[in-house]
Amino acid sequence: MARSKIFGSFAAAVADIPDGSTIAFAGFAYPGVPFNLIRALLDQGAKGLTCITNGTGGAGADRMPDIGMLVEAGQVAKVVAAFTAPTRASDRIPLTRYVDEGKIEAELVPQGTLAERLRAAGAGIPAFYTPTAVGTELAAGRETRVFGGREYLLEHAMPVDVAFLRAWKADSFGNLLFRRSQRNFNPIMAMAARLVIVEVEEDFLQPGEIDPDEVHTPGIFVQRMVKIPPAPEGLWPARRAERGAKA
Amino acid sequence: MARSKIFGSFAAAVADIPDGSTIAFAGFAYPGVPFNLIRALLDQGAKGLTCITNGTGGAGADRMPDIGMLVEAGQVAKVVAAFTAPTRASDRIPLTRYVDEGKIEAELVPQGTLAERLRAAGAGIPAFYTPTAVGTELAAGRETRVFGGREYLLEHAMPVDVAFLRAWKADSFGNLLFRRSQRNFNPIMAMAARLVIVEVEEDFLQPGEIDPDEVHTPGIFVQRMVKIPPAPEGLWPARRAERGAKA
Amino acid sequence: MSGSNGLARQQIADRVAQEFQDGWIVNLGVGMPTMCSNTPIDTDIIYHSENGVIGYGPVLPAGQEDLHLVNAGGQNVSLKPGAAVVHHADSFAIIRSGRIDVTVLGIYEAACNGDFANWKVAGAKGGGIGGAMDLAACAKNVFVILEHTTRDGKPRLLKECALPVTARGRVSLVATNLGLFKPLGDRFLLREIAPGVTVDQIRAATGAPIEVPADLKTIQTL
Amino acid sequence: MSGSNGLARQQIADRVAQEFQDGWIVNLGVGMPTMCSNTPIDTDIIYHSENGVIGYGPVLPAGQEDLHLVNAGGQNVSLKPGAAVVHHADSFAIIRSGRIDVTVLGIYEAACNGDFANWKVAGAKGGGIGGAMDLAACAKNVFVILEHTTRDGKPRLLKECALPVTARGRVSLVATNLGLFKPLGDRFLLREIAPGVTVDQIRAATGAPIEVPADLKTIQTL
Repeated sequence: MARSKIFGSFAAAVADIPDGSTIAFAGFAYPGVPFNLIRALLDQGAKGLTCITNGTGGAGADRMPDIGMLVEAGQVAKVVAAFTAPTRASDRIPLTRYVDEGKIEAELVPQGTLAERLRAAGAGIPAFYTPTAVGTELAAGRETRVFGGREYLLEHAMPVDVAFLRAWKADSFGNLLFRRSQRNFNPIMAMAARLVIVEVEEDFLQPGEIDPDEVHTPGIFVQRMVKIPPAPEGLWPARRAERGAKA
Repeated sequence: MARSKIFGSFAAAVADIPDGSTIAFAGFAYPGVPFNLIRALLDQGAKGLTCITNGTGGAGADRMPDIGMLVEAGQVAKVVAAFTAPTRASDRIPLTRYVDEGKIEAELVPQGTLAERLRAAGAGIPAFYTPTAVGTELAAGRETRVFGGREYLLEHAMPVDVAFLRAWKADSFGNLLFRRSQRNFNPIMAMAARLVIVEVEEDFLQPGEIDPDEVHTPGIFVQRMVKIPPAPEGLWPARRAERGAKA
Repeated sequence: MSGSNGLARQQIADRVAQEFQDGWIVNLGVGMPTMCSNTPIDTDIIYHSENGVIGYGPVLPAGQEDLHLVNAGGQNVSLKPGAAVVHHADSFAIIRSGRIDVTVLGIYEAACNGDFANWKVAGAKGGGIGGAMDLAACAKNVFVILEHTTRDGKPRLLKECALPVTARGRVSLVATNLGLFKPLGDRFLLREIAPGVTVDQIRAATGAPIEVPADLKTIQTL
Repeated sequence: MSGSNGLARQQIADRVAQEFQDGWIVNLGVGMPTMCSNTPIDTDIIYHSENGVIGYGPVLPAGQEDLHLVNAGGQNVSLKPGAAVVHHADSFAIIRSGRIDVTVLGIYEAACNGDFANWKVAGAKGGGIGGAMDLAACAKNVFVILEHTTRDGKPRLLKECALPVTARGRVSLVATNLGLFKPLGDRFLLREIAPGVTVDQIRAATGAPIEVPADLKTIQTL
């Protein structure tokens, strides 16, 4: 009776995302990055976006669709990330220039705090205390509190409008499996979002084909899914050698 | 090179638990309750215990070892639970008399707050805010704070010295699998504790036999495990009909 | 008091279950609320229980129980295809983040200001909260079920709760053996009345004003 | 400055890896720290990476990479038997709750008061923190690795950090190409010196006092 969660195209799955949305992008390095959904969002053109992500990417010759491209396309108003500048002064990422010119706001958040703020949003916890960043520039002027003789920083939940995920397997109800380090931010971003859109690597399974004990993200968190077509139509990360061959 | 985590008996696994320990007992109804470890603790006799548990049990003719028995044995100083009295006035649980007589302190905690306080302890979060219990007797005189126009209650992490778990399968490194609703408090109590002792239903597996993606509690959280022998030596919950037959 | 005793327990649960909408995630408390899952309704409901089970189905017959699987009431339920299990912290993350469309709770008292009480009896030192406070504070809809009066005939629907409350102002539907009520602040709206029961009977058995709509409907029993 | 340039990068990592104790859970930062896992040591180490991998093993050769699996440095590693994967919030729960025995971080500056800096270069508006602040604040031991001086010869071991710090007072071991140091508040203790390097050379290259023990040992390279 319920409407199908399976969409026929990435374009259809992201069509109604409005300007000004806050979108969380899963992934850590290549695994778990929703490359196909990012490309669809580039085509869709929503503007004034707030992008929550570990990093914005943009380095490397064999670049896949990334937040840096959304930045370069003028779609981004703000980035919240654990990396808002490269770690080596000699590296460049697209975001830097926009931040330096004041065109984009960048909020730098320690990776664990980023994860916990997303988790808090998905857990109905409005705020919590963490030891991370105490005594640093990031804590300057902010509220801290001592528990058991140690100083902690107050952090707020980070709810998001939309989460873009990439999963290994899914059943048609939306139960998701992630493989190896593909899991990373995916489950917690799913919990933090009102609308969860997933690109799925394997063919959809029937409900009941995934053991309930093995589900990583329950289907109640998932609204839309798209099967990733084979390359070159679908985007798949390649081995280093293959990437070299393409470049 | 590391010392084996597999112990030969429940008695050996609980032998050195000192008086005054704070112990978390997993389980919700029958599934996931460490019956064998509770019985071993009754035999071991540690006193002045603080017991963290969803409920203390003690009802029913076919009673299995429960926190109520530790209470009756005079081993308990304090209980922290989501049920410190029966929900029907006509029911009786062993704890009630001891609390009424002032012999045992009882801290009543909403079940979700109990779970989140344990999770916070295991996540290095000293305190957090929750909407639960605001405006009730449990919040009387306590610190609240408004976020986004809604009032929330400050709650503190609940670290524990020892956690007693019951798992379905385990490998010798301590990676645990729970089956169905056996999972309940087990994983978060494992994360909240310094010493985690597990009774395991199936024969131990070799490291590598559990898919890393399917692990519910990683072995780094587990210090001691004991295989549950077949009944009657080991304690196993029975079907209702079998329980009736026994009684 | 004259008139019918109104609905049987399963009939109250049946009426509540008919409020569930297609696709809802439903959490049923122990006791009468559990009976809602017996009601034959043609909506697609996902049952969630506090211990982390999402998508459970009917109770299994004796001898066929899965001893690793219970719902919040400790009943050995089955799983529907597409079910998933999470741990207790994730289960209450689902609750606190507002993803439960409705919780149905068995209670002691309901007030027309939307308060209710279900965790502590008069004079007790302790109480039994379970997950009720989390559910009551955070579910999108809070429905409560109770016998309209105590065994000795005293009203349980009140202007203000006498017992310690579970949550304030959260109840949107009160179902009793006598009728279906909506708290409106200073009074209850009588949405539907049980067959054979009179409005006077309800007024006499209630500790708060009752508003009766001109087109008062009678509860259709299944 | 005269004397040897001291240790090669892998040699610095080798010396740090010899500090790991049996059964330790070790988190290696990007860059030189990653090289610690190349060191042949006969202790049982569990490698944890921020993205939720517990128990990873050597980097897989080109062509054999598992594209679903990387460590914190984005390298396609393997898994050891007994490995487990968790999501990002659980991974940092492990970090914040103090279960990482040691984190080894590549840094810009270390101070003898135990502060260090590794996330923001001078003049930059943003920075790259990754998981370093969580690890630095919460790991049981914080070891840092860096070249003893900048490319133009300025000291990186200082009395106080000039760059914004990552955490305060948490460093217990500083490893450079010139030696192994322990911050002692107002000075560094020179625990071991690199072969061919002189104490005078270290003093000239360091922006903080150096305490030299009477029985100064030379680092044994593998």
